[in-house]
Amino acid sequence: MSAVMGVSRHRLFWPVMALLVLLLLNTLRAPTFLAIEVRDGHLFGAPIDILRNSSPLLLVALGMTLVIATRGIDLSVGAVVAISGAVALSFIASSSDPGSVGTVLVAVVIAVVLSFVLGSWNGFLVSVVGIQPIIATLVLMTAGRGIAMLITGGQITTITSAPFRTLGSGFLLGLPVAVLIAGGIFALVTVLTRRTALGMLIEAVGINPAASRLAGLRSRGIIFLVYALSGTFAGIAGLLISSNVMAADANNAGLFIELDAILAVVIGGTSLAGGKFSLSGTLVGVLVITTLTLTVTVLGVPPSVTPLFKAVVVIAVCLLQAPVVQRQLRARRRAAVPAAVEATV
Amino acid sequence: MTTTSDAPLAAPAADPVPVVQMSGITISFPGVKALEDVALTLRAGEIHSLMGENGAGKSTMIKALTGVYQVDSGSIRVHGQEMTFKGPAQAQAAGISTVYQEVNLCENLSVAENIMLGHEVRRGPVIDWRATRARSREHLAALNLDIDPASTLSSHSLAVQQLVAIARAMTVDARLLILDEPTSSLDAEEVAQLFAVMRTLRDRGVAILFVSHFLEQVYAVSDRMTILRNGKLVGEYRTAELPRMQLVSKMIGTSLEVLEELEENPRRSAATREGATPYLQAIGLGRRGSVQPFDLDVYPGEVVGLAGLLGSGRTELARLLAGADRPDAGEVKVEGRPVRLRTPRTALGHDIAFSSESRKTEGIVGDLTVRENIVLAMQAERGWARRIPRRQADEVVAKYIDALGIRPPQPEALVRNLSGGNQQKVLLARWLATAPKLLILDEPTRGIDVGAKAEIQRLVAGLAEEGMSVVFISAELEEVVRLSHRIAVMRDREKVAEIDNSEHVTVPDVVSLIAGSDVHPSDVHA
Amino acid sequence: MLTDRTDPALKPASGAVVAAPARDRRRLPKLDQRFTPMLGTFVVLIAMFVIGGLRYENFLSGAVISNLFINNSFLIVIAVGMTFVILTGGIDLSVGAVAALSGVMAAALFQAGWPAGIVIPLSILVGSLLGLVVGLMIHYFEIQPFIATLAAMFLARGLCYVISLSSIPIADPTVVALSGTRWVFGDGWTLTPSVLIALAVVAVAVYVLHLTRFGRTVYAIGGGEHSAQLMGLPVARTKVLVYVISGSCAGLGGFLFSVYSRSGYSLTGVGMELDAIAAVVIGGTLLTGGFGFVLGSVLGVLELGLIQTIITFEGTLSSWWTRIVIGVLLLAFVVLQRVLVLRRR
Amino acid sequence: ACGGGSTEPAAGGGSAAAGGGGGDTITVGFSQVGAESGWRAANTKSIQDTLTEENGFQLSFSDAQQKQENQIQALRSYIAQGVDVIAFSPVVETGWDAVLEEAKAAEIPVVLTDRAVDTADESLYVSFIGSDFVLEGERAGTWVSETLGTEPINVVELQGTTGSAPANDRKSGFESAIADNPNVTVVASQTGNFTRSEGRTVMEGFLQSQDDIDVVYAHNDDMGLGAIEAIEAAGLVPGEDIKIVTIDAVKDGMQALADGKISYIVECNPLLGPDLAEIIKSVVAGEEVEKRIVVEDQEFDQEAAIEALPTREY
Ligand SMILES: Nc1ncnc2c1ncn2[C@@H]1O[C@H](COP(=O)(O)OP(=O)(O)OP(=O)(O)O)[C@@H](O)[C@H]1O
Ligand SMILES: Nc1ncnc2c1ncn2[C@@H]1O[C@H](COP(=O)(O)OP(=O)(O)OP(=O)(O)O)[C@@H](O)[C@H]1O
Ligand SMILES: [Mg+2]
Ligand SMILES: [Mg+2]
Repeated sequence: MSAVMGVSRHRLFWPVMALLVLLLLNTLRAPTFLAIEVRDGHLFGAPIDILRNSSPLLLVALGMTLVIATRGIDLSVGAVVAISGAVALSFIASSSDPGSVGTVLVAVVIAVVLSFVLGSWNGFLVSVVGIQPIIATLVLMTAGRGIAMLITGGQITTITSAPFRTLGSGFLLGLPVAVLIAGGIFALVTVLTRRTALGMLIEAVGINPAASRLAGLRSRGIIFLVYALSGTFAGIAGLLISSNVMAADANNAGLFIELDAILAVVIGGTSLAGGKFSLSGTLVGVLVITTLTLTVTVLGVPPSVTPLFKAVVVIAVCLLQAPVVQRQLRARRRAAVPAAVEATV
Repeated sequence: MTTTSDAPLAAPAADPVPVVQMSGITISFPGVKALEDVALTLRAGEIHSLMGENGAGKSTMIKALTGVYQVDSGSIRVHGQEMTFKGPAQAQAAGISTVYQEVNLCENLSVAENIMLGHEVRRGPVIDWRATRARSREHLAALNLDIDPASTLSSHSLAVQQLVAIARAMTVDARLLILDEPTSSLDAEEVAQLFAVMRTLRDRGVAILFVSHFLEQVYAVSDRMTILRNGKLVGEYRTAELPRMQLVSKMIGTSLEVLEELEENPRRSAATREGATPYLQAIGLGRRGSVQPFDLDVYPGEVVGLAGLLGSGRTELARLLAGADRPDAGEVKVEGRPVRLRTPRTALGHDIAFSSESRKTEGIVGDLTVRENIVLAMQAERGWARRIPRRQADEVVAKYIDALGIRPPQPEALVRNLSGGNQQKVLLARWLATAPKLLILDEPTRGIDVGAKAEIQRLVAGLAEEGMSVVFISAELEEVVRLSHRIAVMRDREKVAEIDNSEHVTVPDVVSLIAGSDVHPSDVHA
Repeated sequence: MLTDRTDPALKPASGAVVAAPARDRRRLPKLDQRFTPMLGTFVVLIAMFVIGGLRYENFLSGAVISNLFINNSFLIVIAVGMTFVILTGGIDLSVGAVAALSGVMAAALFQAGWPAGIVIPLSILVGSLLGLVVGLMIHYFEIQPFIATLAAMFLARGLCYVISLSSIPIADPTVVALSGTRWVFGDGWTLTPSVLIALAVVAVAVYVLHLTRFGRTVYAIGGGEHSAQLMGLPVARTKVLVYVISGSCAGLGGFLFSVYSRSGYSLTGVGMELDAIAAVVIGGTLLTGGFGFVLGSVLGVLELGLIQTIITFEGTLSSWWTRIVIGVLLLAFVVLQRVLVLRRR
Repeated sequence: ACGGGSTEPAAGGGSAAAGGGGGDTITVGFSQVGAESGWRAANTKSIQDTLTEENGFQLSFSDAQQKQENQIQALRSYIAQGVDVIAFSPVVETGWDAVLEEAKAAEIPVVLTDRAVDTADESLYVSFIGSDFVLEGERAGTWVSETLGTEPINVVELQGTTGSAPANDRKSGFESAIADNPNVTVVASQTGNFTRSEGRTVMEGFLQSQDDIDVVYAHNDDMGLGAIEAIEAAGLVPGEDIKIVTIDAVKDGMQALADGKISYIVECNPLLGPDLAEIIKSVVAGEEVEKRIVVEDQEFDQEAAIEALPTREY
């Protein structure tokens, strides 16, 4: 009993519940929804789809979590996604041997380095020039898609390159490569922030910048770093997204991904006011959002009410997490427990 | 020592209906029972002190009364009527005006607005700014404060902000005025002014609840006191009938050692400096609009006190030494080598630690735990990549929680939830943990109870003995004189004198220097 | 110059008690500091006019300046509401969708033959109502503004789709009159009812923010919600009202837009929230709350409009260069403003 | 005033020449919707490449970034600049009367491209060149109904951006074409926002929730291409297990059609430049022009695609 109550008090209880409810809804509609089968040595099924589709969003949301923890926000991730895909695919398309591993590797490196540079640019504007994050990243958000279009000439660049396809659609050890990449980076960031002191320093800067400065933190460096990381992760996400469809769409790749990422971060319990952050929370938030997207299709929600449906789910998850509601629920449970005990006697 | 003074008072003789009567108050926070069955009675025309160590529950009691916290059980009667306030606004409407412990004003607004917010003079629905400002000026004048009401609050030092908060509390025609540590950063003159105002109000029939860790002040101003210990009620006493020693023993709950220590604390005399290189040497260091260029040497093992009036520039001087502000003139030498202290980080790199006077805005990182707050500066020095191993951190944290008596002694508690005094101790621990060679302490004893204050003073003395240099700022001149080897006197943002401390130097000497009259020329290097 | 009279910090208080000379020396730059960001915006705006005037023919004309107001009247109204929200440290992402909802609803009701006397108030009220819901969610359920308003954005957009998927023309005589009326003063200087309404809203906002207790409470909350609460200010009511104001402004803005375009369409105002936020922030308001002025936001809107005008006058930019140039101009504006602010400090 | 070359040597071209005008060149102001898709980019390119100075045009181009207010502002600016002809692709169908009246008052003829405007007064524009979205949907529907609808089939629909004119029209056109064939049922319909990645995600959802899908009808090639990825990932063969019908006929789509992955494409031709140039010339010459010019849209099956592919421009 107390174990159950302990679980229900956990920070992530309600987001996880939301995820389970969505999965349940899907299973009710399509009974084989949760089934995972092995086809040609790969795992296959809706849960795998969810994981694979979550990968790019997870990457973007990871960077966003760190940025938000420092009280910032990064609106430019969508543009970076577009640029990264555009650069990689243009490079591969123009190379003499699009199918070779070497070409793809070079393209990936170029794209990731460029994304790092773009992230650093944001970091520079925020930490050195001192522009408010929302405006600083708005600059790249606006200009970025233009740059991506400039690279692709406004067209959708399409390629056929088996190694590149592997990134988004390939399998390794039965699991999608994209999931392995995102999972690996997730683990890396977790280690980076929790096994070193970086996490704590980021939180300190986010909670009280003035105190952190006096405590000797190099807050500029830290802020710079989180934006650089955010850009880099967005770039990798861009590679996954473009590999997914084997095309670089400068206009639509990663469109509104910043909103989804922020939403995921917040559903995961990280406050937009900065400070304490939770990477596992972000992971759950991302899964909720991807599952929600799939649910809309599976349930056959008409497009015209899709936004309404999303709004209702988001509001429900947030309301359940609200402190007021939590207190109420707890009080009710407390009242209910003695009664239950009496009944068993 | 008579038995009557020791025993709680019998039923109050005077006013049959107290202004406020709280009884059976219990409040718990997750993990802490902050108050347990506490009673408090406040009568019209009386100044009542609420006494207790850091974390005893004084501020919580006040917040329970004003509706910031909801009580778990207990009753609050205002003028005999049972009341539950849902928030400070309701308490204010019922005639209870409060100055909370941490200055809770809006730094972005002007002084006048901070005083008058919610009570602005209006003509119809429109605020009459001229009248509002005039009114605020009156309230400031009552406290002898002549600052421009139109200036932004953040441009004033903490002490001024505290006075502004008090002025705000006076705008309401209150029947009960609550002052939670209003004097912690005021100097003697301001305190006297405040007490005069308090007495006037008392004579007008206002009930006043006063919290302070300065025993002199409590004895000087209050008629009655209620003592709390560990969230429990010890008793209510008439001030005149309770000797200090007993008060302290009731607050602490054990022997009187601490207070004795406080009294016998050794008088510092000038250390031998011949041939030694100063650890830190400031030459013509200054910053336009903030501090006039000054020279200052701090030798190893020396405590240098900074004395001066409110706003005389002590904080600004300290900030220049700590790299918190950038000087625009002069140079700094550390161990004889010229250095540039561009940021607190570089200062820390030269083993210079600085504890700021504003613990809320520049000190604690509220949402981090006690452990994290203590190791923060240490960690900053090591860089992010090399995390302090858990075991080492635990050791350091345990050591300082123990040494400074941080309560609750839980490393995982959020600093935000600690009482004010305990937050200050956490900050001290943070700096001590970096093992600095020069420790700059700006009002380190602000809001700290007698026991802990003695503890900190002893600590500072001990550290100096071990060879650490200390720059010590305090609004309490006694403390400065007692602890320092040398005292630098500030006036109008300028270092005006420097005295070698000795048996002959007294507080009045320093005061006269601050005031600008002359003293024994032999002790002064102006 | 309403503020001149109303803001205490603006005038060197003549009757003030004499302060120490040392303090006086510091106070002068201090006083300006709150206005420097806004002044910065203003200076940059003027500079752009001058440069534009030198570069393009007919740029410095009454027509261009009038059009700047006419084309942006709805955005001015929305930015005013946004300013209230941001001053308290919040944010409102729903304004674009609410504006669309207001417009679509108005168009649908006009189509159904309802009279203007009912439709116009209704279209504003629908915004107020959504704002109220958002405000309650934020204050009583402690949901972060970003998320609450994001949910409201989905909700409003969803309602738009439910009302109509395609755009609805408005033939109501009142609206036609409103959109057709133009008062021309000599050389191209033009005024429209929408501009008048927008300016009236600005005037009312300045009045409310600087001359009423409610307005000062808004600033106090931005300075520190907790402090404001302890000071006994009506924080709850003010916070909720601020979102009601923003919602109402979005409603009115949406109606003005439907007047401007004589139609209602569910896809209007996508991204308008970002424009509004950008305008407010460019106008010198801090996203953390407590600092800023409505007039700054108006300047911010004009600045964004001016960027668009310059792009149009340039006339040779391809689609992607348009975006890049907008980004670069935005950057130039904010960096220049930042430099001006730093300089004055 | 125009500062001339002294201040901005690089910028001398555009506006100065526009102002100087005269002669044989026709000044045209063109306001594009935005750059939201590859189709749009091809459309823009076609117009910019046709209305060149060699061909006797002076083009002033602006991108409204899908905002009606930007577009209205651009049109006003063209009116102020006194161009010879205004052309634009309206972001929305409604709300143009006021600005078009201004153009009419200034005696500047207006040509619409790609999308129509909804107005009571048809004299506000001289001509509308563009495809008929409803017709495109109908043609796709007719093909499905006639070729595949001989036995009961389940169709899933990938819609364009909710609320956009092409999405609305292509949906209704398709529906009306299959209305009398009881064999054809649309079992699921969801928006893929005209993009490949959303097309893929939505198709994945369809594959999970629908047991038996025979045909995918996508409102554009990109969503169809995304669906192909999803179908292949599910271990099915596009074109055989599931047939795909799309609209647009961009190069990538044609390639997929040639490869047999897509079964049928209805063209929506973005190359409006030449037609537009012709119309403008006639208008300026004072000739009578047709009010509605429907662009020649073709339909492609695999053979036609293989044939057309080598010469495909976009
Ligand atoms: N919001 C809170 N959450 C958890 N614990 C709290 C909270 N507020 C206060 N406490 C705890 O309640 C106890 C009483 O604190 P309180 O602030 O009343 O002490 P105090 O007597 O005012 O001390 P000081 O003299 O240091 O100001 C402390 O142990 C403190 O940590
Ligand atoms: N940024 C500023 N602008 C204008 N005046 C300021 C500013 N900062 C401080 N002051 C004023 O300068 C004076 C000196 O402040 P400082 O904090 O150095 O004094 P102090 O000697 O440390 O006194 P205390 O800390 O006891 O108030 C104060 O009166 C304060 O009001
Ligand atoms: Mg306290
Ligand atoms: Mg000080």
